[in-house]
Amino acid sequence: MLLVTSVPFDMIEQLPAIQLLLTLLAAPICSMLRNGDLSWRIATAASWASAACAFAILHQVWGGGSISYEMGGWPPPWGIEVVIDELTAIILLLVTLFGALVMTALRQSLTSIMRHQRQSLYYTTFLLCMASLIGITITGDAFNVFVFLEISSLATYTLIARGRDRRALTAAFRYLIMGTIGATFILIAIGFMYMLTGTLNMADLAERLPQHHDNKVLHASFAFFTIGIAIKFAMFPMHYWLPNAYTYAPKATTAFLAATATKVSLYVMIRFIFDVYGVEFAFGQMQLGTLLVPLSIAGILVASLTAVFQTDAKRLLAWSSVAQLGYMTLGLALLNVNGLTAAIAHMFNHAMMKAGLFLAVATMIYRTQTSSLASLSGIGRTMPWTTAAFAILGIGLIGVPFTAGFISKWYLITGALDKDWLPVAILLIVSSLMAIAYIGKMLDVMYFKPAPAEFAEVKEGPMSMLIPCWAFALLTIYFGIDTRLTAGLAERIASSLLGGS
Amino acid sequence: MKESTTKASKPENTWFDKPANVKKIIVALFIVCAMLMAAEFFYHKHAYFAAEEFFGFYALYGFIMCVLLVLAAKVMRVFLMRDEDYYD
Amino acid sequence: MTGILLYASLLVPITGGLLLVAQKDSPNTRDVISVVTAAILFAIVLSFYPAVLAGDTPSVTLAEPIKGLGITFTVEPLGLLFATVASGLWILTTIYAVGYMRGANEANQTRFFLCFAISIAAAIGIAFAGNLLTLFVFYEMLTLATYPLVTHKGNEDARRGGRIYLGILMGTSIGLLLFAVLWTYQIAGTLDFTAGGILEGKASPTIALILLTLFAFGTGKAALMPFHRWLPSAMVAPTPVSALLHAVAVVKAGVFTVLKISVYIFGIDFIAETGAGTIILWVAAFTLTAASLIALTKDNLKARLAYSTVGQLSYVIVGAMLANSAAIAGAAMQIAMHAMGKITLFFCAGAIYVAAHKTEISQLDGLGRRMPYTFAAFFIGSVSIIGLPPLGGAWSKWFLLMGSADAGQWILMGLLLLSSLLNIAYLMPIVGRGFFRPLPADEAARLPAGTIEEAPLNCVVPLCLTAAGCVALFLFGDAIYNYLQPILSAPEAPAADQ
Amino acid sequence: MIEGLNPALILIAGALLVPLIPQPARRFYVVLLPLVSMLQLVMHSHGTFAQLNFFDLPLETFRLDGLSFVFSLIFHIAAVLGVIYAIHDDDPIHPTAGLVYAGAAIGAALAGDLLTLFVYWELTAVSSVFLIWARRTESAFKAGMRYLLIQVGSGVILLAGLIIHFTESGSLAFNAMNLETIGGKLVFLAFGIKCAFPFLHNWLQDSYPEATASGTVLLSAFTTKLAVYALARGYAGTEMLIWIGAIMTAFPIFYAVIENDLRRVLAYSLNNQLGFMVVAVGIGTPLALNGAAAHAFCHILYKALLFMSMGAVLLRAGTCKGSELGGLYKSMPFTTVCCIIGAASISAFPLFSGFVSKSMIVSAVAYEHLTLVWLMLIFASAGVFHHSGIKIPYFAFFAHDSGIRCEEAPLSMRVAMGITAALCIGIGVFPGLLYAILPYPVDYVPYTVAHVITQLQLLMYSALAFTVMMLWKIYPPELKSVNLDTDWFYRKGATALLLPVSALTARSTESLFSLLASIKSKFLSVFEKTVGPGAWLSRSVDTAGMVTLTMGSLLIFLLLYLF
Repeated sequence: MLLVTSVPFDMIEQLPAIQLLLTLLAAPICSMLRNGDLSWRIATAASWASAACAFAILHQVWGGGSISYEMGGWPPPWGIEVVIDELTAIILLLVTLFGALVMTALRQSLTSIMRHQRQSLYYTTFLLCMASLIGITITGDAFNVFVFLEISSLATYTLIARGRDRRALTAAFRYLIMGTIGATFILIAIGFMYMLTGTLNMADLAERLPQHHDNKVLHASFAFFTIGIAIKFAMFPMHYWLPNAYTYAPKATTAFLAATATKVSLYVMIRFIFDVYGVEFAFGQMQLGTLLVPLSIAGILVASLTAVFQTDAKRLLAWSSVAQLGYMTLGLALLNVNGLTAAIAHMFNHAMMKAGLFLAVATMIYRTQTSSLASLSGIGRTMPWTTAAFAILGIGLIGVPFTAGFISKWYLITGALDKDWLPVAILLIVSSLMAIAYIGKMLDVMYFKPAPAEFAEVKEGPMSMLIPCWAFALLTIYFGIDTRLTAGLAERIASSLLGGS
Repeated sequence: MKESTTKASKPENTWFDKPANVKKIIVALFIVCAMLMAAEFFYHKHAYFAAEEFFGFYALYGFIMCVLLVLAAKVMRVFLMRDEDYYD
Repeated sequence: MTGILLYASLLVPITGGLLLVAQKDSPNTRDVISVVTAAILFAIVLSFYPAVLAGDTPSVTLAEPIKGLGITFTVEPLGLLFATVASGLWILTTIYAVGYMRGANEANQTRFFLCFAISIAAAIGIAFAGNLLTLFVFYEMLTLATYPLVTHKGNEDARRGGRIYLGILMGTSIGLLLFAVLWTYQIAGTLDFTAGGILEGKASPTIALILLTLFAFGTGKAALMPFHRWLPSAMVAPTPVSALLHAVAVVKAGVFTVLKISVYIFGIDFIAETGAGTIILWVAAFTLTAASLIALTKDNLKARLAYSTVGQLSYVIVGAMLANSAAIAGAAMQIAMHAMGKITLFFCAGAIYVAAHKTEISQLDGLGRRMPYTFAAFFIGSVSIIGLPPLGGAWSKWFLLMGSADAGQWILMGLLLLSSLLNIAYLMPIVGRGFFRPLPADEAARLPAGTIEEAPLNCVVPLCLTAAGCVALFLFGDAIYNYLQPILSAPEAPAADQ
Repeated sequence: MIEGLNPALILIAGALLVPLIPQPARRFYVVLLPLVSMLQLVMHSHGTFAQLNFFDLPLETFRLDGLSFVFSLIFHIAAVLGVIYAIHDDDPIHPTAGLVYAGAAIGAALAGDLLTLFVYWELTAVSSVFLIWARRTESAFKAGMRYLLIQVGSGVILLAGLIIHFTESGSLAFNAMNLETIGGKLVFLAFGIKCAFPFLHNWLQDSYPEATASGTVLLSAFTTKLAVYALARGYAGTEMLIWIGAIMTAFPIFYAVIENDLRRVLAYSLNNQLGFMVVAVGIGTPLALNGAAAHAFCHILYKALLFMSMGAVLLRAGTCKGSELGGLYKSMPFTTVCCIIGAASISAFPLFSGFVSKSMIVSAVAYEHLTLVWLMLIFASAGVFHHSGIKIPYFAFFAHDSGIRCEEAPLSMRVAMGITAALCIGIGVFPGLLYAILPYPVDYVPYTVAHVITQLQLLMYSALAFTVMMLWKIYPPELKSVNLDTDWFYRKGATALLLPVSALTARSTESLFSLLASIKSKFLSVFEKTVGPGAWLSRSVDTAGMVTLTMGSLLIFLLLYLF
């Protein structure tokens, strides 16, 4: 975090805004350029710059500090407040860093399917999506959350619809409908709260809501919010949009979506539950846990099992995402330090691993033009580096030690044991075995099945894609060993979230 | 088997091959036995068991027990004898 | 200094592995690097002895991925013993493997030696693990690093073997071992290997029984029935792999894990008081009998040796579960003794394959006179495995019997003795056939009587050395016993270790 | 002479070098080696040496006293004779295995503690099996396996016994033990197996005749006599031994009469001779123990001589079956003479070695007034003459001429037989030489008029019985056959049990594994129906469906929260 030391102090406070503006401004520039290559350069530079900002922010808030900044200088509750604490910082890092990595790989991936002009538009949408995700993360205003959520959703529909497969359109349409319903529910929830308190600032809401805890309107608001956000992060059984959307989204886009969109939605959920509704209300009065735990476990088991039977690489990984989101919500519902640590750390770790996996698959598809498992047979011999990266990431997803996945799983099971939920711990172990099954199935195909004749001569993926893939893979190992940034930070966040309630 | 092993084409006539000589040996054995029985009169037995004092005990015991031994063994053959390749 | 050496013990094999990949185009340089790396590692491991003999336990922490739980390396007597066995035999195996791989014209030799090096690093990591988490981490690493070795041939057989291998080892370790580790952590609040254990007073006898059962089954590498099937399946690997990994590093890592958990997590006294080992004790007793019986039915030499290994591993488990000082001494010794004996047998099996292309026992008639050194070594290794003096294997059996007598386990004692006889029944015919049956007519016609046709020297010399090692282990049995004293007497004087 | 150096170690270490030494040097080396170690033994002072502290256990690896001296001396003599006998054979397996075997037996005899005893005990088993396998026939191979299993079985029982003995008594010293404890009983059983107690005896008759010509000579010397030594050391005066011994003397001779393989006949008579020693050990008086030691000493020599002569027959005539032999005195006169000397010795003719030792035992029994035992021993004495003294030489060398014409035994064999025969006669004529080295002071006079006459009466009248029965054709003819004995139980019974059991174990673990696999695939097929591609849980849901699902969820939540 050398960068920060050379930046004047007052600039640090501006960093969140700078970050948001960087991406927001780069977007229209890209759209005007109409030159795919140049747009890519700008978009990549912007995303890396905002990743750098995220690092700087994280450094600033490291150890419990927080940044509060009023947009346009108006103090809350009237102005729009930007609030950055450790949780925000790590989500920001997640969005921008993994976004930037995917962006880096994107050019090669797109040139094969789009003309230049289209490409610049694509980068624009991508940047917009990223910007809105940043916005959701940093804002301290409930309504802004909705606004950015909508922007991000719209951008996402567009990204998905770009897929070459005609089914991409249907997938995008379904996502659009579901996303809209979700957003509407959230809007309704926020509206109810505004009705009760007359404020949209989250800090103020937190202050005023406790007096309305017995108010049915607040209860209804909570119900709408829960369902709305559950759709957004594809909680079982509201997950049906996700497999298709991820499967048909073009190329590396899936990597970005899988890494960021659902995680940010989950972040919103955590924010609202802990900082707006309050833990006491959500879990005590509203019994959120009794709904969340069974649904999470069902999601984990059903989705993992489903993944085992998939015959398409992307669809398999998509189902695995549904299961992995179950881990996060389960961790959340455990409502103890270890569980919450697991949830937060796994948001980061899973984003990293799943982005890497989708990227590796995208690299394979770049060469083979298909994502069906059968056509990836024997690719371990023709594309050894890509497959090796895929293998490392896959092993991470299983939760083998020395990988990031192990760390989050460790905390999650410890959390379950802390609660004396032995059966839950056992089910988590069982689901790990399922993860072995579906990852093992893919590796088995890639390494041991003979390559189909038409792909026998496939070349190794391009460097521009390979390097990000390996970056994800190496990060997976790094965060399996040095966990100060993930589990360490997450544990502090968890304690403060729980301690604050 | 060893190359040096051969079958004799005709029996050689050595001393033992003559039945008369064999008879001589048998007769000699009878004589020795008779003399040993006679010896019973000429020495003092330091007996530890009552049976020992019986006249010609060792000789008779040896003879009878050997006959019984062989007879018993013949009976055992009925029950115990098997073909040479029984265990193969 | 010891800290640096501890890291070095892990890094040396990996660095060596990477160096040899860089040298993949000149096989001679590559193979020299392999041998030199092995020798350096062995020297490093030996350098820990002065400190450990002085009662010291040097320790370093690499990282702390989970709060309060580091990737920690600690050198203690038991681990050092295992590390010595693994690294020492690695030198011989490397020399042997060079001869074997070239003799058998195996493909992908560079990948082979790389994975080999990583496996050894993992085994050293297991040996020096300072807590259960570290141990688990390297345990999994060992599974993964050896998988490419098992599937080395790349054919359908190798794939099937590999699938069973990975399926059982990963399945048990994640399904049972990890769970037991987490549960232990939850109960004890720590996972450090501590003299006298960490569970005493914290776990009820029932929970201790369940936990220890989970641990033992979870350690699939210990090959307790019914999780033994990976071991025969892994025999599709080239013989040096079977020799080092499936006679020494991998399987010993498994039983070593169980032993270490018994001694340092449960504590010998705690197991003895609570009877936590009861279930596993009888599972192990069953395994060692049944495996010997199955070995009798196998005509494939490596398959028979694999089942023999399954049985012999259970001796260690039996020792760990009996949990008295004689039994623990026996278990620890069995790790070394069986390693030396079994690696000899596998070396011989490989030498037979390289020199005569024979894999089935029924084809070995008369081969002993053509390969006298190999078969003599096989004889010595067999006698050691059976547990007869004057070879090392006798001492481990001696202490295990002492241990079962101390525990009043008469039936177990009977089973151990019966197993020795079964070992004779499946091992000695191989020697007998080799030396004393006539060569098949066509072979006899091909070569004049008295011709010696051994495998290359790289193969024959290591197997003679390990056979000599079996004898040496008999003579130095006392030294090993004295060396093990600290762990055996630790429970009586736990204060000394605080 | 090096003080404290165990001659067994010289022998074992030296033996391992044998295969490395080229011929003809090897011929001299193998004879010299046991002579050197014998010199070490004879020159060494008595006492306990080479004490070790192994595993915190005090071990006495080298204890030389009266009892162990006699046994280790005769083991050395047997080793020298055994290797001389086999010099004509270039196969290094004989001298190597044979000398290791001899060394192990000597080491065991010199062991002062049970652990050392166990170590050498097992070594005798492992080394001696090669002497059987060296025959290189299918049946020798199998017999060797059986032999090894039983010998090691004795070893592991010894191991169990000594461990239990140790836990019971805290001591490993190999001194007098008793049958009161489990440990003591197990050790006794272990000794009993090697000593071929009744019903535990059949390994002997099973394996010795399968060994090579030279192998059997060595085998006959060590294992069983080591067991006698061990019994004399540990269980002298145990009454049970008297009865065990008495039965041992009597019942093998019935088998010997109807056995066809002459080396097996000798094995039965070996069993019978052991019985005398066991009886003596059971009596346990100094005279009896002297008798046991002396008889072991003589027995090793004459039994070796008999096996040597039969080995020569086997080598030259290619068979040892009574039904195929006869008239060999014409081809092998020297061997015939030696065989007769051996036969006379085993039958205890006056002036032959057996007489001076066996009469000690019989006298010891007489002094204790054990009538029944005495009668059995007398019977056995007559019986042994009957089958070893008469049957062996008669059927091999005389009887009906089989027509086999072969060479006389090779020079090495003749030399060995000659020396052994000379020793048999020498001891018979000068018993004082033997009596001088016995463990206890001897004031026994074998050559009294009564002894000589009664013994001659016994022998001559049993010869008479033989002659009469031959003349009357009552004597059972030599038939190509085997006779059932206790080996049936492990040759038929155990095989019938072990093979199916191991096959069953293999099959059942295999089917357990495939059961698991089939359960797995059952589960998979169930899951495939629920979550497999296109199944109801995993198929793509259309927009309407998704919306319905969402609305449903919302409704449930609202209902839950609002009411």
